[in-house]
Order: sequence, then structure tokens, then C-alpha cells
Amino acid sequence: MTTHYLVLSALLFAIGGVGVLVRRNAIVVFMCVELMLNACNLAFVTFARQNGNLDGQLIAFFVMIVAAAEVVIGLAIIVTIFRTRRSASVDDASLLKY
Amino acid sequence: MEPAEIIQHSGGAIGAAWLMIALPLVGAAILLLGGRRTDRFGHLLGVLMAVASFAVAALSFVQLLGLAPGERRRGIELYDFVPGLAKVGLLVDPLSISFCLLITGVGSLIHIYSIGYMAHDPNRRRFFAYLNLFVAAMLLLVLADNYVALFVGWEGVGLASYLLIGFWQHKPSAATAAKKAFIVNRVGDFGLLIGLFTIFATFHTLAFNDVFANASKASSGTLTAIGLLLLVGACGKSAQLPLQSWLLDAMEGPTPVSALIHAATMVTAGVYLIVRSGPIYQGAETAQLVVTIVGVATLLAGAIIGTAKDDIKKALAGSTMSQIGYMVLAAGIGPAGYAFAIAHLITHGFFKADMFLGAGSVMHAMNDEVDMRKYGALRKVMPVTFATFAIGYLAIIGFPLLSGYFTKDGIIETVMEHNAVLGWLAVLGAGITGFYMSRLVFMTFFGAKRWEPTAHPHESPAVMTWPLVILSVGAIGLGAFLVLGNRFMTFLAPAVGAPEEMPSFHPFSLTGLATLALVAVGAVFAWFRYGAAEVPAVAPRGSFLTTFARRDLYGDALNEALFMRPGQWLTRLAVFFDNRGVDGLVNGLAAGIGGTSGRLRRIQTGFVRSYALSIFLGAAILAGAWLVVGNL
Amino acid sequence: MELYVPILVLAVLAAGFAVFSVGIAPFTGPKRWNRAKLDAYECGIEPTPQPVGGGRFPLKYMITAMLFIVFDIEIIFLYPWAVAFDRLGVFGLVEMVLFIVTVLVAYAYVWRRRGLDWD
Amino acid sequence: MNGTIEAPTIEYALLAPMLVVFGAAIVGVLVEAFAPRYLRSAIHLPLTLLSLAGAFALAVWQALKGVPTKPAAMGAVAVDGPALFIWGTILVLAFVSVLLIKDEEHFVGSAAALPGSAEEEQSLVERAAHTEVYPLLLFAVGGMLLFPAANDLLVAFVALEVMSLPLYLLCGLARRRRLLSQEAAVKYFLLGAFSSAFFLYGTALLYGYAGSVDLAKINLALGSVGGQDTLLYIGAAMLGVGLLFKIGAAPFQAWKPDVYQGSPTPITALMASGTLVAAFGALLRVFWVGLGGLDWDWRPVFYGVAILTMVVGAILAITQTDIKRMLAYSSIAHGGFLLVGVIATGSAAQNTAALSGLLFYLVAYGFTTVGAFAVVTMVRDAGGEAWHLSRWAGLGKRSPLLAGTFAFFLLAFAGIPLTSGFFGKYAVFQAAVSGGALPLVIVGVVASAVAAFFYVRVIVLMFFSDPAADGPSVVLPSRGTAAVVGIAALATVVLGVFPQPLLDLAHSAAQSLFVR
Repeated sequence: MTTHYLVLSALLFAIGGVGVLVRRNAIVVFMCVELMLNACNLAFVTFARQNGNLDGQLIAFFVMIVAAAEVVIGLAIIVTIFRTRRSASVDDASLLKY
Repeated sequence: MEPAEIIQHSGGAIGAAWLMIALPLVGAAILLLGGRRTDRFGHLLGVLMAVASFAVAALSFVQLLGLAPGERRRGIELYDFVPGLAKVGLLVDPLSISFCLLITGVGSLIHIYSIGYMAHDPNRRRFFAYLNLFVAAMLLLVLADNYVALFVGWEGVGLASYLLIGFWQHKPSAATAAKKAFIVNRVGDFGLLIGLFTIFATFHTLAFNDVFANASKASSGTLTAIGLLLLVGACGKSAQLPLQSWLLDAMEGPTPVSALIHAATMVTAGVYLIVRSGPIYQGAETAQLVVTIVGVATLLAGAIIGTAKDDIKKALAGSTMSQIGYMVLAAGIGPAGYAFAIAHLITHGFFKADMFLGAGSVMHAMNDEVDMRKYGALRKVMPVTFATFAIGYLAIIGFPLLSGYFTKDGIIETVMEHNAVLGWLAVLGAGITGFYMSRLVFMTFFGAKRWEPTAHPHESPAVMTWPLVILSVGAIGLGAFLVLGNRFMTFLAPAVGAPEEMPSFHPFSLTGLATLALVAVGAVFAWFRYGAAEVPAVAPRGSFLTTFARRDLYGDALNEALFMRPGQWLTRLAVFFDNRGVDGLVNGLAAGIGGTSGRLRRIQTGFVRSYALSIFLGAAILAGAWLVVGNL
Repeated sequence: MELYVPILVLAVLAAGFAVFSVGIAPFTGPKRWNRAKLDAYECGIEPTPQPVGGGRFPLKYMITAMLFIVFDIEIIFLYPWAVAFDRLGVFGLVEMVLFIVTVLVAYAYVWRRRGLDWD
Repeated sequence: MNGTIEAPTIEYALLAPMLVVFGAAIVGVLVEAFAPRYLRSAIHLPLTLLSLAGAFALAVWQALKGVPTKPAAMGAVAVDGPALFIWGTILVLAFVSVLLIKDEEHFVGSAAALPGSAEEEQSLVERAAHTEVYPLLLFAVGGMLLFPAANDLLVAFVALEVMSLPLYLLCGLARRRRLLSQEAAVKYFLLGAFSSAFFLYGTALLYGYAGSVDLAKINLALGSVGGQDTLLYIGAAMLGVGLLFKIGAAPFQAWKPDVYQGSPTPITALMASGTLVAAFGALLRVFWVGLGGLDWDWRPVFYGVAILTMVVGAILAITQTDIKRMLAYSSIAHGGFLLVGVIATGSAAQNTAALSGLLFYLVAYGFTTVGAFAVVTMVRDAGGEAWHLSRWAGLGKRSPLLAGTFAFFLLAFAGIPLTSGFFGKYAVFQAAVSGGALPLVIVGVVASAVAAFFYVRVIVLMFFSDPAADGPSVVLPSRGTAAVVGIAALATVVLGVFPQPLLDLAHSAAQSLFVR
């Protein structure tokens, strides 16, 4: 039964991953990363049920905390560069290359 | 007689031989890192370190003498450099201790002399730091028990020499001379390095003990190759043909440097290398022959150059080349010549340092004038300098019973037994020596005053004259002490071996008399040209031969044709490629890599999403590869 | 089942009261019209015109929002602890105090650095 | 709903070095909150240095007291020989990097102020400073300590984030070239978050496979669980992505040049030394301990990654014109050389040799790279540090000592004998040869030769080109920077001439291998 959840988790992870590749807005890119983390959470919880232990659920808590910290730091960085460049497009930030 | 076994040693002064290297090294470090704060006592610290190093050397020497002759090769293990590959240790034996005494003894005297000579130089502290650095590197060179450490010392003295030649950087000629010495030495070092690679490839070790023990097992072709490559290194360091040209320019450095590095010690490193590598040369007759030919050619070339130079230091430099030629010649003969080569090296260290310091004293008095045509009649103004210089002069021309007489004649006699042609050429060289050294002395100390109006010559301070006096004592007696009764040959035998039959000393052999006669002719000829006659203030044009000699036998032109031009062409080729947009790479392969690089770096687009794509694809590839490998 | 009857009664009473109050008001109360009553309710502040699509809001709210996320989610750990705190004993208490103190350090930083000031 | 849960045992003494660093970081935050502005850096600096030194002393004390043979904190953290060695290395390198940070004004006064705005002017006038740099750095160092010691994947993930998050912020705080710095921060952050999502997904899959995230239990499961190999392989690959990203192995290297270039140079130095060491420690632990039974499967994959990394690093370095990017590519290439050692597994003795080689290499490279970046901070022109290589032309004529030291560092990168770099490469390559990875070593040697070409080119540029008329000036180093350069040069020399003590130390640290 848990297979469906795992497939859903994989799909979410893939959607998040592709989203990072195709979206331009830094905030949206970042949201896609968060989606990937939540896909992981889903997988953890599912596996916890499958394996019959609680470790997975516990890990999900930790992942949420880490994701929250990441959100705060990410937003701070993105907002700073947005204020400087007046653009949230990740393609505009490409001075460093070659 | 074969060299003795190396015995592992600990304790006593010999056990602390590393202090000899460490002390001056620490001195150099303190002076260089301490900066201006050490200006006030810098010179004293430098002298102290040199003298302390000498004390260790002397104590080690005494301890060594206390051992039985067969046990005088003491190895000191310092540490494992690469486990199982190279151990670093020191080798204290009669050969290395002789060098240590010379380096630290003469070195200390020159340190003391420099206090006076460099008194007014704002960078005196830096000068002493470099001198200390030199002493440490030179001691490492001679004390090393393997070729790696020897090479490190070899490069270290090269570095110190480079820094000291260019010490007065504000003079463009000094900077150029430093660069020239550096580049010419690179050629020599390159040869040495390839030689070391060959040794390692053949013997799988670079430790003296193991290499020499197995030398007889290698093919003579290999040994010849190694010998010739080591000779290239020796030629670079010891200013032998064809890598001699840097030495004359090196006289741009302060005079104490010329005395210590470019007369007494560093330039003799080549001789040390050849003597130390004796077991290799003894299996390679061709290499030995080439060594003797190089020696003879250089001793003549140096002498000829010496005849034509008006610059007192350059004339002395030519003479140095020539004298080292004698040593190389003797070293090329084998065990019969080793003792004389080293003995001459030691006495030469004394009388040449004596004369260089004397020349420095003269320059000091004459507002740093180096042109001998502007000297003359200085013997009365500078009695101490003159007296000591004269002793050095008599020693070098081989005046009977002085140092040079015993050691140089020893070489000539030995060579004569070995090969008469080389022997007579060596005698000829001695005759020319008699001429140019007399010329130098007569132009400087005798004749009429040809001083610049601003010159007010005076005797140098005691701190400069005392070293001269001590050195001249060595120039008088050391030769007799070393050679009579084969004292030095016996002492050195455990380290380098000795001929089956010890040579006996004939005071008036045919060769000896011929040499003396030629020297006398040279000296008398010089008296009539430069002592009794008027010396023109401007050098006359002279014959083709004179020009030839003045131009250092066209050594520079030769170098230019042989090394510089092709180098320039290579550079131009590179520039050509550079202009074609291939990023300044010299050959095709590098150009290929550069081109690849130039194209590949475009992958780094600067867009964060394309980086993410590379991660994403990388993850896919990684997972795919894993699945494939895992399911194999 | 018996256990839930009072709750059910309470719910019915509450719902009835709400429906009754709202239903009766139009019939009993006075009817006086003015503009303010027809405007959107914004805590008594006069509504400002909004651009189409919601527009942008000032960044100063961002810091507040971020602080909220962080402190809100940190508290996640309090729930499991609260559920089992009697079984976790002294160790659990000590650890939780440490945790809270750490969060408080961050809170102190935010407070001292005026992260909580509205303007 | 009854019965108490047994309290877990936590060996506080073993974890003390980490706790000291984290504690100092928290105190640092309090200092930020309550100390007046003018006092802050006067408090931070000694606090930071003392805590790092104290943590180092505790780690040494622990090592002297005896290396534990079992993981600590209920199996979550493994303080074993390699971990202690890596801790010591990271703490020393962090200490040195802090000296560099302290020195000059590398950091922006007010990160929130727009570049060129009146607000920024104001912050300059007020001499505002983000002294948060120090606590942030301590948090990052704490994460670096935890990462290689993490004995389960959850702790590893948390450590990864604790290490990375402060670094993302620090990257964006350069005083000069703000746009580049902010761009570096955004790139590092987005890519770092992206890759850590992969790491987490890998953790999830392995948890699904083994029923635990404990490395030892995963390794046990390798033999007993059947039929779920796909989970295992993909999970391992995803973990690999996260770890290789932090190392900067190709094809996950793209962030490195950009981030290294844009970040404040002291932070670059810390990332190039400390982060690399920590990431290698974690990689080794995850793959040698957690997936040790799977080495026949991961070795070929890493084989390819190592080759690609060495080649990409060496070749791309050649055409770089920016000194910091060049050093970044050099760091990528060195990551490749180190990966060669990761593959050289086999018998216990073989593992010990490979591990001790890697440990030595990490120390040697860490010191040299910090020194090189310290030199970069000293060569400046009007716009700040002079990064473009053309500006370095003729530096050897103007400041021979500095240029000579830098040349020496470059030679150490190239692995010339008598520098520490030589023995690092020697030890790792030798282990790889005896581990049967000869082709890899050949690629490594060729790549070193290609890289050496570029290092020598820089040396030639410094010593044999004519200096530009308006060339950059070399600032007189403050005591901090001078100390950093001195320490780094000394370490490079000493490890090049007397490598034996450290080799012995690394060997004894590696003797027990990783605990399980």
C-alpha cells in the first residue's frame, strides 16, 4: 500500500527538481527546493510505516526545522540581492562565469 | 687503497654536526624575519653564528682525529625523509670535515672583515643574513650523505650567490650579473638534476653509501653518462668551460662575497662533487678524460683572461677560474689526484681569499675604484694590505716553500705522470699565472701614482686587516703542512681512497724546475711591461689576442649563440602562437590542452540554473551508473 | 455514548444562539445608513486603494514573517516532549530547558537588534 | 502510557570540543545582543580564538587519553581516531582563518544597505561592522566538526546544514564588489540547498532500505536485506551527490569557482580548507562505514568521478585569468587527487595506508591554501584586492618576499619535492597504487603535470614580466595576516622537509580506522 506514497514522493521530488531547472524567479526556485525537502519528508514517513519504527517520523521533524532555517537564510539572501538588482530572476545574477 | 666503511655515529661534537648547519641558518632566519629591529646587532649575530659553526667544526675535527684512520667515516642519521625511500643524514669524514673547516674558518674571517667593509651600507644586516644563509647551505652541501640533500645545498648556495651578487640592486649591472649567474647556473643544475635522476633510475637510491657500493656493478656506459651529467653541474657551479661566463660578471657583488663565495668556497663545489663521486668516475674512463680536458682548457682560458683584465677583481676572477681548472684537472685523474685537488682547494681558499680581501681593502681606500690603471705605488700607503697581498701573490705563483708551491706543483707532477701533454699544458698555465699575477701586483702596488684626483688612499681599519694577516699565515704555511710527508693524502685516504704507492716529494724535479723557470720568465716579463715601464691610463688597443682575452675569450658571444639565440627563437615562437590566440602555449600538446580549456570553460555559463542542471544530470548519471554497476 | 451527550447539548445550544442572534437582528435593530458601514472592514483604519492582483507589500513585514516561521517551527519539538514529558523524566526536562534557552538567545538577539519593532 | 523512557547516555566529555565551539557561538550571539557596538569585536575576537584553541586542546587531550572504540551519544556521533585528527585539523585551520578575518575590513558594514546608497555611506561613516561574522563562523566550524563525526545520516544532514547555512550568509558579506559577493551567496545557497535535498532523499531511500539511518545498521543490512537493491543504489547515489557537491567533484563542481571568487577572501580560505576537510571526512565515513560492504559497487563510480574531477580541475585552471578562480579550480583538482585515495580501499592495512595518506594530504593542502588566499588579500589596488592575473605581473620585482612565498605555495600545490604537497600526493598515490588503482594514479600524475604548468606560469608572470605602471600595491600586512602567511609557509616547509611526525600521527589516527 505504501508504494503509492513512495511514487507520490518521487513525483514531488522530480517536480521540485525540474522546477529548480526551469523557473527563473529566485523565490520560486527556492520553493521548488522546499518541495523537494517535503517530498523527502513524505518518503520518510512512508518508510517509517513500512519499516514499523518511528525513526522516519522523528526525522521528518528535524527536516522541517532545518527547512525553516533554510527558508529564513534563503529569503534574506534573495531579498538582499533583489533590492540591489531590482530583479528576482536568477538569470540576471551571472557576473561570475567562465 | 679503497675508501673505508661508513660507521653510524652518535654523541660528541660529530653527533652534533647538524649544529654547524643549524646555527648559521638560525642566524639568517633571525636577521631576515627580525627586520630592522635587528639592525643594531645584526652583524655581530652573523659573526657569532659563523664562529660558533667553526667551533663545532673544529671540535668535530679533533674528535675525528682521535679515531683510528679506518673509522673516520662517521654517518649521522637525522631522520627518515620518506620512509623506505630516503633517509636524511650527515656524513662526517676527512673530506667533508676539511671543507667544513675551510668554509667556517675562512667564512668567519670574511664575516669579521665585512663588519668593516660594509660599515656604511644601510643594508648591512641583510648582507650578513645572506652570508649566514650561504654558509649554512654550503655546509649542507658538503655534509650531506646523499645526493638529494647535496642538491638542496647546491641550490641553496646558488640562491645565496644570486642574492649576494645582486646585493646592490640599484646598480643595473649588478642586477644583470645576478640574473646571468642565475641562468647559467640553471643550465648546470639541470645537468646535475638529470644526472641525479639517472643515478636514481640505475641504483634506486640516492644515498652515497648505497650508490658507491653498487657503482662497480653498473655498466660503464651508464657511469659515463652519469659522470658527464655531474660534470655539467660541476661546470656550472665552478665556472668551468663552457659555463664559465657568469663568474667574471659576478664580481659586481660586494668584495667579501667575491672572496668567500666566488673564490674560496662555492665555486669549489664542483670539485667536491667530482671527488665525492669518485667511485662513479673510476668506472668511467671517458668521463674522467673529459673532466681533465675541461680542467686544462679552463685553467688556460682563465689564465689568458686574467692577463687582459684591467679590473682588479675580474683579473682575480680569471685567476680563480684558472686555479679551479687545476683542481678539476687533478680530480679527473682519480685517487692519485684527489688529495692534491683538495689540498690545492684549501690553500687556494686561503691565498685567494687573502688577495680578494686585499683587493677589497684597496678599493675601500680608492673610492671603490676597480681599474688598476688608476692605482699604482700603493705599497707605501697601505703597508699591511701590500704585505699580505704579496704573500698571497707569491703563494699563487708557486714561489718555493709557500703554499701554492706545494699544492700546485703536486698537481702538475701527478698530471705529468698521468699524461704528459696535459702536464705540459698545466706547466704553461703556471707560466701565464706568473705573468698575470705579477702584472696585477706591479700595476697596483708599484710604479707611478695614477690616482684620480679625488682619491686619498689610506690603510684599512684593523677589523679588515687582521683577517688579512691570518689568511696570509695560512697562505705561507698550509701547503707545506699538508703536502710534506703526504700528511693530507693519508688523512683523506679513508674518505676517497689513495693510490697504491704514495708519491714522494722531490724539491727539484725536472717538472718543478721547468715550472719555476716559466713562472720567473712570466714575472720578469711583467716587470718590464708594467713595473718598470709607464702604464698608460687608458688601455691600448692591443693585438687580436688581447682583444680576445679582454672579451673573456668571446664566452658571452658563444653563450649567446648557443643558448640565448635558440631560447629567444623559442620565445618568439611562443609569442607567435600566443598571437594566434592559443593562450601563450609553447607546443602543440599544451596548445591542445589550452584550446580545450578555453572551450570547456564556456560551460561555466554563470547561470545558476545551468549549474543546477549539471548537478541534476550528474545525479542521474551517478544513479544510472550505480544501477548498472550494481546489477552487473 | 453517554459521555458525549452533554457536549452534544452544548453544541446545539451554541449553534442555536448564534443562528437566533443573527436572524433576529435585522428585525429588531434600527436601520441608519452611512458610507463607513459599507466599506471593507480593516480594523477601523480607512481602507487604502489596492492595485489589481494584490500588488507588493513592504519588505518590513518580511522580517516579521521570517521570525514567525522560525520560532513557530522550533516549537514543534515541544509537542512530542509535552506528550511524553513525565516519562522522559529529568533528562527530558534538562534537554528541553537547554533547547528553550537556545531559542531564547536567538529571541534576545532579535529583540535587542530591533527585529521586533514594527516601524 | 506508563514506564519511563530510559534517558540516553551522552558522553559529554567526548563531545566537548564541539560543545565548546557551539557554546562560544551562542555566547557570541548574546554579545551581539547585549554588548555595546564599540566593544563587540574586542570581545568576539578573543572569544572566538580562545574557544577554537580550547576545543583543540580538548581534542588533543581526548586523543592522548585514548581513542574510544565505540560511537558516542547512542551511536549518533563517532569520536574515533580519524575524527579526532580531522577535528584537530579543522580547528587549527579555522583558527588561522580567523586571524585573517580579524585583520582587514573584508566585510561589509551593513549588508542590508544598497551598494552605493546613502544608507551605505552612512554605515561607512559610522564605521558599522557586522561582527556577527564571528558567531556565524563558529556555528559553521561547529557544523564542520559534527559532519565528519556523524555516525548516522540524520546527524550528518543536520551537520551539513549547520555547516552550510552560516557559510551562505558569510559569502554575501564582502565589503568590495558587493554584486559579485551577493551573487556568490545566491548561487551557493540555491545549489547548496538543491544538493542537500538530494542528500536527504538519499537518506530517505537508505532508511527505507535498511530501516535505520545508523551507518553501522545500514552496513549490517547490506548483507541481510534482499530484493530492494534499486532503493539501495539510488539512495547511495543521491547521498554521493550531496557529499561530492560539498567536495566540489565534477560534475558537481560548477559552484566552486563562482563562490570562491565572489566571497570575502578569508571566507574562501575557510571554505577551501575547513569545509573540504569536513566534507572528505564525512564522505569517507559514509562510504567506508555505512556502505563499506558495497565498495565493489561504488568504487567504479568514484573512479569515473575522480578522473573527471582531476581532468576538469586541471584543464580549466589553465585558462583562468582570475587568481581566486584559478585557486578554486586548483581546489577542484586537489579534490580529485584526494578522491583517488578514497578509492584505494582493500585490506585493513591498505585502508589504514589510504586513510593516513588522505589525512596528511588534507592537512598539507589546508595550510597551503589558507596561506595562498592570505597572500591574495594583501595584493590590492584601488578597487580592493587585485584579482586579475595581469595585475600580478612583475610582483616579484616589487615585493620579492611576498611573491616568493606565493610562488612557494604554488609549488606546493604542484607537488614539488621538499614542499608538503609532494608528500600528500606521494602518500595518496602510493596507497592507490598498492590498492590497484594504477590507471587512476597515472591520470593523477598527468593532471598534476598539467596543473603544474599553470602554477609555473603564474610564477613566471610574477618574476619575469615587467610590472604594470599602475600595478597593485602590496599592503603592509597586519600582524594577523603576517602570522597566517608565516604559519602557512612554515607548515608547508616543515611538512615538506620533516613529514615523518605528521605521517606517523596520521598513521596512528588511521590505525583504528572508523569505529562502527
